[in-house]
Amino acid sequence: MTAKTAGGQAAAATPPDRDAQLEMLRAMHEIRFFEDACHRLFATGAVRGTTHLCQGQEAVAVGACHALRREDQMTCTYRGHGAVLAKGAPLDRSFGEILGKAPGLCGGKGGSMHLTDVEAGALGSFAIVGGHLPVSVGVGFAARYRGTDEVSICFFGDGSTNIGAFHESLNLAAVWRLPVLFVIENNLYGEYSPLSSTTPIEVLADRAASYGMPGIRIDGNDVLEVHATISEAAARARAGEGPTLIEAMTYRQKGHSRADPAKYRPEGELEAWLKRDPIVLHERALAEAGVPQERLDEIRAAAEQAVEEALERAQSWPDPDPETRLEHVYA
Amino acid sequence: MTAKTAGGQAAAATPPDRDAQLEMLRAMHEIRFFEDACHRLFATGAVRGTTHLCQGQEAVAVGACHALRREDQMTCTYRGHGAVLAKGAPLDRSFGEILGKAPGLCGGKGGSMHLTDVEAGALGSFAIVGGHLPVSVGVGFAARYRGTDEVSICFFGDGSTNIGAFHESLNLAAVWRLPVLFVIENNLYGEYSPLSSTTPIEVLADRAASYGMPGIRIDGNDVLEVHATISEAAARARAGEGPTLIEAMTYRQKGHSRADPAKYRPEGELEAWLKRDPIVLHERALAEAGVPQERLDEIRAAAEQAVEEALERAQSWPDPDPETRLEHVYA
Amino acid sequence: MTVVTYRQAITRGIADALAADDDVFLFGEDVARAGGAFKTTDGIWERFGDERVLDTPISEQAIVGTAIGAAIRGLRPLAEVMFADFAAVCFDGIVNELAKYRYMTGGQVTCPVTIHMANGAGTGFAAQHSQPAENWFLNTPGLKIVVPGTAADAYGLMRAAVADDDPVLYFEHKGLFGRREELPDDAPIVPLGVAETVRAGEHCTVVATQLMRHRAVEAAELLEREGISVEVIDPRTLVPFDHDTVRASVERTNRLVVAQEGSAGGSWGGTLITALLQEGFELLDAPPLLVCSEETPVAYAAALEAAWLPSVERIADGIRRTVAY
Amino acid sequence: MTVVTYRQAITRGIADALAADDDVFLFGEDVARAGGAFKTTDGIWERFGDERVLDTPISEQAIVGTAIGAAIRGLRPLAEVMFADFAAVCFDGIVNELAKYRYMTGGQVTCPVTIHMANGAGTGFAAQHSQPAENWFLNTPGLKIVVPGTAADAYGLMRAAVADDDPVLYFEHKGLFGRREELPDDAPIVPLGVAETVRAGEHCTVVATQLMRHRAVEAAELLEREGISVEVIDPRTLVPFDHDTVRASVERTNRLVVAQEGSAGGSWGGTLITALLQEGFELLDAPPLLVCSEETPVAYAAALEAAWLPSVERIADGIRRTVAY
Ligand SMILES: Cc1ncc(C[n+]2csc(CCOP(=O)(O)OP(=O)(O)O)c2C)c(N)n1
Ligand SMILES: Cc1ncc(C[n+]2csc(CCOP(=O)(O)OP(=O)(O)O)c2C)c(N)n1
Ligand SMILES: [Mg+2]
Ligand SMILES: [Mg+2]
Repeated sequence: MTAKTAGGQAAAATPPDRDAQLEMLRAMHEIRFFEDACHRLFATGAVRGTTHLCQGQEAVAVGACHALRREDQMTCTYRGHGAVLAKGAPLDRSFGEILGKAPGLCGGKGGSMHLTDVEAGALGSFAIVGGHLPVSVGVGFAARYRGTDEVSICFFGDGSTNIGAFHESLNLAAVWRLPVLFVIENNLYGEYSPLSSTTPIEVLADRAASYGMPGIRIDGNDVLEVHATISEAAARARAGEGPTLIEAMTYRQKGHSRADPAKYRPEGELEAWLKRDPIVLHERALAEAGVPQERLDEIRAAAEQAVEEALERAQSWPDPDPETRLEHVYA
Repeated sequence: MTAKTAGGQAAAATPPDRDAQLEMLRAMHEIRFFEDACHRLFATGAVRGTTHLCQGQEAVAVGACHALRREDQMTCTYRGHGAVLAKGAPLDRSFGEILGKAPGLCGGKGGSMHLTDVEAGALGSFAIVGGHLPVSVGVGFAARYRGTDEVSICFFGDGSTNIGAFHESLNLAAVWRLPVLFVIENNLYGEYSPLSSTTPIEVLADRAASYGMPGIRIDGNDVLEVHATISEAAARARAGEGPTLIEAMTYRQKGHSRADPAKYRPEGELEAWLKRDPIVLHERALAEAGVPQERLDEIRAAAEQAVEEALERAQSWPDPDPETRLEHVYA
Repeated sequence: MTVVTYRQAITRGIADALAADDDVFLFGEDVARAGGAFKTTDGIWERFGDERVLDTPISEQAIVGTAIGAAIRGLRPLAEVMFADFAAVCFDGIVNELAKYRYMTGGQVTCPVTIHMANGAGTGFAAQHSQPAENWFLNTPGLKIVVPGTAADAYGLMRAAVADDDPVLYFEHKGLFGRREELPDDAPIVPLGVAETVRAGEHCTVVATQLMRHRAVEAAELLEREGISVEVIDPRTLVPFDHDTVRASVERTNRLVVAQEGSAGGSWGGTLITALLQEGFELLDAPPLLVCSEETPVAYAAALEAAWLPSVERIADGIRRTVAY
Repeated sequence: MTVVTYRQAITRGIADALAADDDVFLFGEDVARAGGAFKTTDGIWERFGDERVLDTPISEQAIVGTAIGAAIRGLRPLAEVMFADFAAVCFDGIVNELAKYRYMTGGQVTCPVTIHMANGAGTGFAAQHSQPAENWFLNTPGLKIVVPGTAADAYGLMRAAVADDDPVLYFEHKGLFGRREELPDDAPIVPLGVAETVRAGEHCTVVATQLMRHRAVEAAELLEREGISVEVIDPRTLVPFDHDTVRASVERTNRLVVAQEGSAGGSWGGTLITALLQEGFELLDAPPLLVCSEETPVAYAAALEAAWLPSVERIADGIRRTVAY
């Protein structure tokens, strides 16, 4: 399904070894269990506000973040639990934030839409569509200015490619040849609207041509393909060859947000994509490559347990002291 | 110099007859004399604020507006004197507005950057880069909603193609297949910056591909080429085939605004473009087609006189009554 | 007379506005097929069809600009900007184009645009989805601003907004969507710029909108038991503002408290207090009090967010202090 | 001690900020090779080079976002947004991202971003290039706002802004660019949040910024001849606001006039008056007066624009009435 629409001819990266592949499986499982737990928390009203889950899209965040280094920097959207976890945020403090607990990643100030773990290079989850794209440009700029070879990666949705900030960000990153990877998680919908109703073209990676940057559409449910693509693009970025636009085709298996039953889906669409579930695909590939089923089951079970324990821990934590509401407005 | 980068294959329009071609010459002369007069007014400090002149770009506004009907609707920028006049605004009331006079087009409230003559279909000149592009989409929407076959045309500069509103406007016009003509007056600079320093691609018309609409680059100093291109695009728009992006290559012969001596120009650039002055080119073409020189001179002299008389008239007009400042905030 | 939610009153207002005038059309992100992110446009598309009810891309700048362009060509656009916070993304279109277009052209155009958007805190949406965004627009002459607090006002002000020849920003409060109220079948249009005296009283005038209006009433009821009689006024429209009603009330009570969601800086509460003082200084027997949010963004965690919103108790306390002054 | 223009003081502030800290970089539209649309960055690029002084495309959203991203990664971005009116185009970046980023993340990041922009009316630039845009930002906690009115403040506040760890919006007034003033070679940094008492007086406190500061001083001189002694205070910083200095002054004069460019709604003048009243009601022997612009956009024609800006005479008249009260 790889279709390189421009550029993208850097040297092939070395594929991840067996252990790294298993590690990616574990990471995807953790995200899946994490999101399933969030779904329960919100569906039962245990948590207020809203949440946007990413079941079905795990391979994008995991393939990408595992192709990068810890010191690379990532920004993402309200649908960012997966990306933040893949970048290395701890499960318990992530739950803690969503539960609005004092030891939550942001001390309870951010919530589900703003998970941030600067230590892990998860610089922020943004709730305004397009809001973080220019931020990711600045992150790339700082890397170059300071002479590091850090890469800035930025995840956003298909629908977000229609907002002005998308255009300005890609243009500026391209003029300045900054080390930024723009990753579209094309899950076919922006909220309840199918892409075709809001966008006059089909291949969003083609928009890269407006900025003279490589644009690549890939299978976002194939974690190894994501890994390979990001590795290549990151190598180009580190080499000073500028940004890349990557369109990862994927599917969100739940509704847009807590309240959405996703009735707008054409019949059979969900079922077809469930067959291409990224975890299922990766497990199958690993099994075919000779990993015994028990090992796979172990990984799954360990992930499930880790998530459960993290949730329990987070639930036991205290609420923030109301006085903390006055902190962190200014430095 | 015509390079159609996508689509743009509608039937050739009938070219304007001799009289229409002479009329375009007259119109270009009027704009040139008008702008020269503005230059004097501002350079000598007779008028405050600022002004942005379009000497050298007349063929774009004239070729385009003369290819359209009076009931077609136009929006433009602070560099819009030419477009507003080409659409049919009276010389004297246009001067009057720039001079801040009561009978000025906007009663003195708008000034040089906001010339507007709704009666002539000159819907407004906007001073925020990109601000009018979405407005032109709404104008196109209204035409279709009301079942007229009016076309909405929108002039803007090369530098403006980097702002978010450009992206959103072209995208929406394309999704809704609205009758909007987006005309880039590519005069090689945004303020003092050459395009190459702000834009990672060379052919701006290529950006049309992001919206699945035709993108055409033309010689914007050839009034007949502009006329033909706009005629075609307008026919497509009226037929319900949607918007077009037209990049007209041209050159501003003066500085960006009143204060700019344009020192950033590479040596010889201005001179080369002066040889391709749109009025000179059109006069030559008409002479070659057999129009006697005296006829051409007559047209020029008449235009000059009309402009001078208009300016004198406008200068004799009264300033607005200060009380009018409180009018027109609300309907 | 039927019982409806605030949300349903909005929907009815939109439907009746579309039915009343063919030049009205509704558009925005997911307003058509999905019936709106807050379900305020539920059933509208089914009734009025593709031509008059349109989904857009995620492009707020294009939405506002399209509204302006359509308006100056004779239509009455009703645009939805989902969360009022997103007005920041199209702020230029609203303050620089929409608000000034008529003025800059010396009256050549009118801009009968209505933009409705969901406002306010209290629902756990955190800092970027909870702002009382009406305050961003107070220093921009040319806009009208309405802030309905009841189903009747939600309906009546929607009708007035769409029928008005000027740009109107219509803020609906997320915390009120589920509130139930009786609404007559022939509910009236509520004219812009006319306050409602929600509750008569003698000792103090309290001015409040939306969520705070209801808390002010609760505070008033609480204080009644303490022998303090509170008049509650809901201005309903911030621009134009019904100064006469507030002034007439303060003439009797000689005390003014504004209960406001949102911090003090650049707010409508401060604007009101300043305006009242220009002519009515002598009316006041106590300092005019602004009960408002602290100068912080809105936090997510329930306890933090709750502390940001003036509570019934804080409002009551402000009134007590003002009356005791 | 040399005589410089307000414009040159800005330039010097920028140059010294770049010289003082390698983490500072300057960027914006035409700030590098062209030296800025207002020539406030003249010579900076020549001195500091391509890496630290960068021209951008016409993309204000990208400019603000880039500043944020660079700031959280340890740099001190100094961005230019040419006319303050264009802040509308990147309003989301400023109020939803920049202002709230630190708060939303529970203090994980700091945003030492300075955005400098040219503000204000009086120069014939018409409605979309003349606004006192500082008022758009008052209801957004998390931002600091400075409004220098003299060369010394232009210099000193620029230095303080860039050195500050929070986002600072720095508004320079277009009408003051040409003003000449002495500036010591080692001009001091002016701390944020400290007002200047420009002129001591006994009968009335006048608070004013930028263009109005100078008009207030003229009005005070005029009134001196009438025996009215006026104290003029320039807050210099709107957020944080030096309430102590104003309050201490009003404690002596018992009268307050705010002279403000821009209309009343949602303005800093109204915010100040409201704040003062919360604790200082008894200090006032006359109603606090807001002398400000009418509720219209800025018109182009000289006479119309002049009428919009409070004149020396209007300010003097306001003071007279306040003192005579
Ligand atoms: C500026 C802005 N407009 C609208 C929204 C409301 N909104 C939240 S998510 C969303 C859909 C985004 O779609 P897409 O970019 O495809 O991301 P996905 O949710 O599918 O991951 C919308 C419209 C918003 N948050 N910000
Ligand atoms: C949003 C915004 N940013 C910046 C400016 C300042 N500005 C005025 S004209 C201009 C250059 C525009 O270049 P281009 O689009 O090529 O048009 P031209 O002036 O060449 O006709 C700029 C940056 C503005 N008016 N609006
Ligand atoms: Mg999507
Ligand atoms: Mg140009």
